[in-house]
Amino acid sequence: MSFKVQLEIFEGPLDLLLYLIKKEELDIYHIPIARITEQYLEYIHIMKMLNLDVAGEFLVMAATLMHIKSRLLLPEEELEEEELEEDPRAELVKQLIEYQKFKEAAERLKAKEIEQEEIFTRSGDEAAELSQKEGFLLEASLFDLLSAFSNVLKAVGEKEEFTEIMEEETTVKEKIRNIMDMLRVKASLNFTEFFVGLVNRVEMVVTFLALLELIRLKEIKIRQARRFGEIRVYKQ
Amino acid sequence: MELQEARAIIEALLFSADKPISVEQIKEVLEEIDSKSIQSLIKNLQDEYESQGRSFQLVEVAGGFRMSTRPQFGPWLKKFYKVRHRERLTAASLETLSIIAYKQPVIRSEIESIRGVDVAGVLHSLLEKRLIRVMGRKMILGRPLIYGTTDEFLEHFGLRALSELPKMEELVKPQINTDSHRNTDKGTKDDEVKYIATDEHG
Amino acid sequence: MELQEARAIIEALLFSADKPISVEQIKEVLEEIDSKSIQSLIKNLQDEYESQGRSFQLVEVAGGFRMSTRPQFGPWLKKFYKVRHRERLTAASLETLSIIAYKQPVIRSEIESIRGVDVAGVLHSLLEKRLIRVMGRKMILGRPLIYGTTDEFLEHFGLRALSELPKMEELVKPQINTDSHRNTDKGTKDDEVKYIATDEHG
Repeated sequence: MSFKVQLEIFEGPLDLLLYLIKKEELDIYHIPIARITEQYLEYIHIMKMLNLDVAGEFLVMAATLMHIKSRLLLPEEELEEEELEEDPRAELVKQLIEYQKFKEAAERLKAKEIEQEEIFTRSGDEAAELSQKEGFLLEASLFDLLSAFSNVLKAVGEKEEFTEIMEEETTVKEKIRNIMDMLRVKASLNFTEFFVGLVNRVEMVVTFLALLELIRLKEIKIRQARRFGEIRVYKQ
Repeated sequence: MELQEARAIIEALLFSADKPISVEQIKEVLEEIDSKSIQSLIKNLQDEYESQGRSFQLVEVAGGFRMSTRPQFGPWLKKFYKVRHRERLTAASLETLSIIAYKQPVIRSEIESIRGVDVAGVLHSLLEKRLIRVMGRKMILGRPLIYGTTDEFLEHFGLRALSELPKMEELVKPQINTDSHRNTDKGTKDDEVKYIATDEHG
Repeated sequence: MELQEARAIIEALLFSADKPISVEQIKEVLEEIDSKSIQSLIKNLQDEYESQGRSFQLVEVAGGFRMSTRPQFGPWLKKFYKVRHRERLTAASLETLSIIAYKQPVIRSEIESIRGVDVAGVLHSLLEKRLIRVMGRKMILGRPLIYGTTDEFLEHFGLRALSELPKMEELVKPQINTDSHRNTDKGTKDDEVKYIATDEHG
């Protein structure tokens, strides 16, 4: 596909793992590696399919997961003594827990930041700055979007191969216009509503890319009422 | 100089500044008044604004004192300035900031090993926003830059000092999702390996 | 909304802004409170700051109200900010400004005919400082720009409105002299060149 969405992927592989752990309600200390690896790869697959810039770190983590999986599946007699003692997942779990702490710290900081928004000092500059900058908030994560998109795709059914038969550039542009038209009629729509009536997978991909592009352009914003809930698309 | 006069000057200083002013800075202006008196005069002003129900308050932040409106007027002020909210930091920035705040002095590779992604772009934008600063170079191979947070960081989040950050131990342990935790908690390691096997072949 | 609450919101608005806020602007935020009540609440705050001996005051300026420190704290604030005085306007700027203030709407050649010198540079710097603004073009040959003063001009000099400028008649003679104006107004370009010449060599 020639059209490349320049959306920055802020989230990394650790975010994706934590996301999956939470979504699947897993115990971080006892991660079912095979299951999580499978899901992890599925997300990578979707990202690649969408031609998103999948950072190298995602692939490194995929390799790590597969390595852990293979070691867990090895019969005990084939393992070295020190390998027996340590759970092959231990290192990853440690990293995830460490990272999760900082994510939590970040959440606390965010709460503080929002608190501060209610407070004004005697600074005209700030007031001027305020009226110019309308902060943008990606309130649902990229993984939430990918997850929703993956559900949409699954709903259509069979794993039909993607064909590169269209001039995406114009099509994405058309889709963008389409989406904005829809949002002119109604100020907000559920994520899935943009895919209603689409049977062609390629068209669905293009629609998704158009949504990503609109997020990047700050024309639309996405929100979730609750974690892992339905995604709603709003006109900015 | 009488304390009453000193108090008025302190009020004028705090009123005119849009950055927090420290007791030391006030002392430099007032000279003959000792720090302890300055502190108690500030406290006195704080109490007065409180008891008089003034719309502004005097808050200790980033090692100094700053006058600001009370939070309950936020909605009205936003209406006046026609803004919904200030530019908020992205999740990536917040995470990187937390790591720097807790681990400082810290180098880029340490941050990256925790976040698991490249943070060059985020560091750049945090430096631009003056929320972090370069503290020097680490005397190891490659002489990497050392990062730390700034007073603006404290101000942005309304913190008096770094010690006001929640203790690492206080941060919620693994999951935020306690229900799910209970479910899987009972499982032993053996169970899971089995589970993996079934999962694989099922 | 109770008046007490409205008063607190007005205080928060005035406190947070460093530009004068007009009654109309406040009304836009408070909606249900009428202008007259707003005015009396402001008066009420003014009196309160006065009677409590606050270091700041609420002053009507440039068609609005602005909180500022009282003048007697100037020396302390200058000591704190380590400045002797704000950037003062040059004599040339002040003269040009006065001419614009009294004669507005006014075009460059009129100013030059009064001051007897080229004012292009001064006009440029006054525009940059936002003390004057371009009001349009005069429909005469060359379609010259028309200048006038701004709200910032009023603020800079602490004036409520242009009507607060001293009356022309009150002004001590020579200085921003109306006579000279009358002279040059009628004067041809040649007269002016002569004038400049005298000035140059005198």
